[in-house]
Amino acid sequence: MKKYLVLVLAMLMVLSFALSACVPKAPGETPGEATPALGAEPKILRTNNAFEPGSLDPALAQGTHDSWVLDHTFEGLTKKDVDGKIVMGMAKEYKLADDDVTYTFILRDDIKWSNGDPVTAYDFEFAWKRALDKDLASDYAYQLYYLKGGEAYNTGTGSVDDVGVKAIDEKTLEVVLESPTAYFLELTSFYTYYPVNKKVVEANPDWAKNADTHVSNGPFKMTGWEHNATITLAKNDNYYNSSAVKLDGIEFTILNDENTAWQKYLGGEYDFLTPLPQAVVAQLKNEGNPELVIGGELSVYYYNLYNKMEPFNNAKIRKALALTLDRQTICDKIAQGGQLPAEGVVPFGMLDENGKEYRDGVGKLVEYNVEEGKRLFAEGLAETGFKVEDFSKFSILYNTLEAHKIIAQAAQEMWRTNLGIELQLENVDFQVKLDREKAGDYQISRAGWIGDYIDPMTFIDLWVSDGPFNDAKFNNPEYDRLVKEAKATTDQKVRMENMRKAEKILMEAMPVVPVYFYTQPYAQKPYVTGVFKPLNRYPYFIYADMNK
Amino acid sequence: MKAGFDISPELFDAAAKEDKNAEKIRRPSIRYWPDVWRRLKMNKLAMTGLLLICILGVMSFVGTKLNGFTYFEQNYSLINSHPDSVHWFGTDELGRDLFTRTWFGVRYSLFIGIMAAFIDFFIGVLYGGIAGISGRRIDSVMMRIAEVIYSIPYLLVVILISVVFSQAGQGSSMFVLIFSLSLTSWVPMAILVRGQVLQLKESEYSLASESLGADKGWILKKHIIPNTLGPILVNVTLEIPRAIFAEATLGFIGLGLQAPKSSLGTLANSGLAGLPVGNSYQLFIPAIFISLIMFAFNVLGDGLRDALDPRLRK
Amino acid sequence: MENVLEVKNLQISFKTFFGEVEAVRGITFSVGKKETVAIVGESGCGKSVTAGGIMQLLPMPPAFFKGGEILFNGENLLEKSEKQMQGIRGNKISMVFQDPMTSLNPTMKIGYQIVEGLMKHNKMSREAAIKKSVEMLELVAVPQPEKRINQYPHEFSGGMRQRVMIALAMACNPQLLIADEPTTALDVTVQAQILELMKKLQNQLGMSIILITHDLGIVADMSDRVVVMYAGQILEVGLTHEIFASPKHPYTRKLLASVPRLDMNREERLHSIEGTPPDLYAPPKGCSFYDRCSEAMKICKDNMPGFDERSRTHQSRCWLNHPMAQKRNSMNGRGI
Amino acid sequence: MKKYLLKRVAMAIVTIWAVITITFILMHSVPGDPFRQESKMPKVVYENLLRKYGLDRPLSEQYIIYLGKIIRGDFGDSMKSRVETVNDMIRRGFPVSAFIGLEALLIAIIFGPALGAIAALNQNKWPDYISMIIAIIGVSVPSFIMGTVFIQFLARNISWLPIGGWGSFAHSILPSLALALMPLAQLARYMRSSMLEVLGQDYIKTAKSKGISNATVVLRHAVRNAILPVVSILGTVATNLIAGSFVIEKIFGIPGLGMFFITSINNRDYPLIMGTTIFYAIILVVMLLIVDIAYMLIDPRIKLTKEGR
Repeated sequence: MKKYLVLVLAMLMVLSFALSACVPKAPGETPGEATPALGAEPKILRTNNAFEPGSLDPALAQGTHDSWVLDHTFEGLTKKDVDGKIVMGMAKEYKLADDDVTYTFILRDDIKWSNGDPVTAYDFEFAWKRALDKDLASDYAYQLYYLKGGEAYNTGTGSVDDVGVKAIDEKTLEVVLESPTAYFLELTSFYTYYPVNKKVVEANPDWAKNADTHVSNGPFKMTGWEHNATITLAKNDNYYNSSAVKLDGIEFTILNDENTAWQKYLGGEYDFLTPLPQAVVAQLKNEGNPELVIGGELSVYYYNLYNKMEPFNNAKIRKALALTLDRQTICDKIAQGGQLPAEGVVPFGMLDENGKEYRDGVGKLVEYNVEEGKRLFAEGLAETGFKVEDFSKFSILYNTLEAHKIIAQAAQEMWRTNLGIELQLENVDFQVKLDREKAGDYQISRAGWIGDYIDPMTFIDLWVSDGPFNDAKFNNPEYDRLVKEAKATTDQKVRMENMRKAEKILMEAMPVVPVYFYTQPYAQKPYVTGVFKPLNRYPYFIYADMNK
Repeated sequence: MKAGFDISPELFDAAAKEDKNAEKIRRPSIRYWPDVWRRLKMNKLAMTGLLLICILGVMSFVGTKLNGFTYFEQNYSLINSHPDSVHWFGTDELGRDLFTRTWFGVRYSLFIGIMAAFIDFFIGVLYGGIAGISGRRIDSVMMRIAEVIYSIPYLLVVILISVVFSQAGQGSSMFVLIFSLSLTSWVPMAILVRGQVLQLKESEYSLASESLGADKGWILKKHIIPNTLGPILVNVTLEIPRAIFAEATLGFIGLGLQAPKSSLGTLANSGLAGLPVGNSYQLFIPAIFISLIMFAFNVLGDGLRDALDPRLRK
Repeated sequence: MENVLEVKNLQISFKTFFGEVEAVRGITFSVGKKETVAIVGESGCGKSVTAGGIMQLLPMPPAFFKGGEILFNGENLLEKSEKQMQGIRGNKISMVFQDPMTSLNPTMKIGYQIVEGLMKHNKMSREAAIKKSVEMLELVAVPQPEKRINQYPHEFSGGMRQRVMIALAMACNPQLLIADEPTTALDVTVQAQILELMKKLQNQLGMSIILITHDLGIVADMSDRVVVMYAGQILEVGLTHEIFASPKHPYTRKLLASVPRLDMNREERLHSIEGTPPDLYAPPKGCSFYDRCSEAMKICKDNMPGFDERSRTHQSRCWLNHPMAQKRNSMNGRGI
Repeated sequence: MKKYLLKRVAMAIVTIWAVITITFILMHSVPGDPFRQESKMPKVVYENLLRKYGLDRPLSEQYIIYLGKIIRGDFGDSMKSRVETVNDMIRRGFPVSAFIGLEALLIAIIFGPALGAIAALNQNKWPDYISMIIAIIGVSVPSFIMGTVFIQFLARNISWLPIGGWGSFAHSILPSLALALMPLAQLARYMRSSMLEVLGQDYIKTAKSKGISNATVVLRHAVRNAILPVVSILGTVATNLIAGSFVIEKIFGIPGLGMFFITSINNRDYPLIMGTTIFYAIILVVMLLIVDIAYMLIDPRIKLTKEGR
């Protein structure tokens, strides 16, 4: 009897000891194989990447949690400098032929992979064609549709040989585009355009799945990946500009609870942290805490209105809704993350043909004006025959997230007090929201768009009548024409002018209600310097330093 | 023999019959339910629980009207203000009165808990009763089915159900919440009822009843249900806090009641945001109320269990 | 005869919701060396409480000693500490309980249950204790004791279990064995065996026995003296043959009349005692049997009779013993 | 014994098959799919993805394929991670969850019944009240609140306790404590009532009548019998703990299995949903079996078959 009891207990103990041996090693115990200067403490920047990357293979990477790591371990033909400008990266020069679609890139001589292999034009050709391979089923393959024959190959109607990328020799890469693309150099800094080591990838299809086999060409290389726990990077000595890299390594933990991460930052377990809990941003901002930096972001938060449905097919109703939403209050009092009230659909930070802020050229296209809103609403009601009470059967759809919930409640309340309508709220899970938006099964729905590249076009072309993300079902031939024309040219003057006109048309019709332009606030300890944040990227630590 | 008093010989006459009361039982007669109630009343902790439930129940209707605010009105100039004489529980991130919202939360949480427990009770008794009273084959099939249902993680079921309904625009409705909460949780109740039924089925009075030609339904109604009521009642009382806890957990992971309505779980979830910046009252007030409700029902359930336990009746 | 146990004016009460229950209301009796004293009475009359009181196994609270003393070998057990009592229990005084089905620990091998007391009181080594328990099982006629010692109670029949209980109680050779209805839960044939066994053991080992029972049938067989209890009081004490031959208390008479006898005529009815014992929440002021007594007199209602001390061995507590009552009864032509 | 085990295993397989089928149907009746995103992804890319993961086939076919894989012990590829298969994720996540779970279970098993026993032995005295207050707090305060409070107040102020994350034993202390409180309280309450019942049993009186010390009576006689009903609820308690509490894992940033429950559903990562659910069901079934066996070992009265032993 007692024997058995002892046995059961012993089993439990053994099991627990066996398991304790399985406790993954502590982050920090493997700070990478960085080779610090003798005597000096290695400079490892510790931060948090909220989610486990879906892949650290550039062709398969999807979100910011993947790209944040990739942006430090890889480098494309071009890269972003500290000011966010596009400069040459792996390429030392390029030529654009007169046809506006043929680029010839000459690679640098001193570029090597982290395993010592030279980086060649063949690696680029291989990488791009691989990403377009339909059997690889890359989510972001369409980023390469700018290449001639890229879409055809990816959809299975064309051949791989017709794809417009070709290595002439080890150092020369010829790229042919489908049509002139003014922002192509910008695109080549995007992670889908990163090269991969042809030899390594062909030898081992699983090369990107763990740190031992991962080979990259950027300022850092991956030295450790405890799934769902930590990713450690170390300085890549084979990087051509490694003398400018001051950090010995970067350590990303993977922790998706914002509050816990913030506690860890406060407790000195992180040197840098983003995203921050909303309330924390507000508090730091109010205190004027120097550790807080509000980084720019290339994205817009808006509400879709289902334009095909009564009464939202009435422009006056739509405009009334836009005019009676107090964006300033939402930004200052509710979102509190330094967001800027949306003046249109294109965020701040992009330059026009004269090198000036694009937004300044279009001006404030939507404002808070309750009187005007009420007037338009009354007219709209009269035109459509709808009554105020009818709106209580409509709802604001948003995906389940605390931040969206707060703003939806504020919008609901503002529209209730300003227009007297009592809209419902409805939170659904993200996938369901997407489904229902696609199916047109909604009246008002929250949406957001992050620019793929730095050009107003990434926002403007959302609402062309056959756009894949035009869930508002906006349809305006003039608008479509302006966008099409702008896309067919590299003449900045024509493009910008067309886009300005298009945005004005859009904001006149108001198929969507813009709310605010996102920002990306982050916190860094006072001893951290040299972090910079390109507009549409997470902060870069490439030139960061720590002076503890 | 001595006697301490003068004995008159008459005292040795036979006693009159009516002077005796041999058949009278002097101890107060104890019937089942009044006795249970008496025993419950003796249990101070359980009575505290009962009192608390009553107070919370009443306040969940009265409290929402006490300080003149509504649960939805926002005041952007008074965002995140700490408890004071105007806003007794402070305000939330939209400047809404937390006192009013908390009592709404109590109301919805109580309602959800009680309804879910009631559904569990209903399905559990029906299913367990049928399984218990039916033959062995049906019984074992029914129990296997229950086992399968119980082997599916309830969180999965709840989320899937709420997502299925969200397609129809009903994802966060109270009905769906209660429905999905009780979808798997009736199983323990059914198993309990079945066990009781099997035990009682064999007992003499139902045999006697059966031999007198009573049908199964009659036996179920007249003999088995009343006798299993005790443990079932206890289970129901303990099911309520379980459901409230489950709802709070769902609210905490963002699957609770549709805003701007509030349950205690969604309030705690929202309140979490205030924790790192010193607005911990936004989390702790709903948390305290969740704990109070859990406490009240748990001690009441425990007290009921003690009070109903026939072994303790002496 | 030297007394092993003397109980003097023992009063035990229970505190309950309804108030105090006076379960034992001042009882006095003694047990001599090698003597068997039977305590008889209906259930609820305080027999088991008395036994529990002697062993000090009553749950306290709610039970408490209200007065009196229990002298064991001249020492008052009520003044002993719990530690001292543990040295006496199972060692000097042992107990056998009513229901062999529930009084053995179901999750412990019976060998160990016997060994436990031996190791504690006799400071025996485990091996020696096991040897001794095998002997004890042999003594109580459990077949194959070496094998049975490693079995669990559920592997034994009721009778066998009671044998084990007796073995367990006798293991340390106690001076006094309290047997609380030891055969009530057993078959009649097994009953006889167990009683036979107890008698045999008493002769062999020479201990005193308090036999608690409501069954007068076994009393005649087993005991030297009988104590009749009713409603927490002793109503009659006497040598066994005195009680059976000339019961003095109406209650004893009724008890005897309720025992079936082989020599009964067909026409003779088996008598039951009508009514129920009084409520001990509020014990009656007078004779506690008053309500059910067919010979009750007016005096009985409010006055408690004392013991009639005319016989040294046989005493009862009834107003009928009063000379006046006897006079009156004979006047009225009612014989006893 | 063998026969009994075989029968139990056969029953378990049927149960798990039923769980697979129900989950499969439920999962596919939920709107949305793993590849729809807020992006300009063209239809063809989307279709490439569906094809790659076999989602373009009829459901019945997918079901058969899936069953075939399960028989081979293959839970398939995650539709969201290109790094790990579902098997990898479970292999990695389960030990973490199990570690926290077992630690919590040990805490609960060691302190819960002890607390309950102490309460029962001192019924209606102050140790009883204190034990029961702890138990009531345990069942009254949800673990997510407990966890948050731990991070906010304990970890911040005790330097050797990490605030969150995973890696060393110190990381596991607070989460398992937060997780243990509820089962600890449950076990304590169970133990108390069970103990009270046992203390009223005849064999306890017998044991006392042997003159052995109170401590011996309690430890040797009462506890073992009282623990039996407690063991019977241990199965579900243990499964819940070991399968990982989502909330605790999220709050503390622990890379366990519990995290996958929510994220896999939110992502519509079908193979991961199936994998975690089946895995959970298997653990539950195995746990119940273990509890039955443990019960049999502790309680000699229960014999599964006559030829046993």
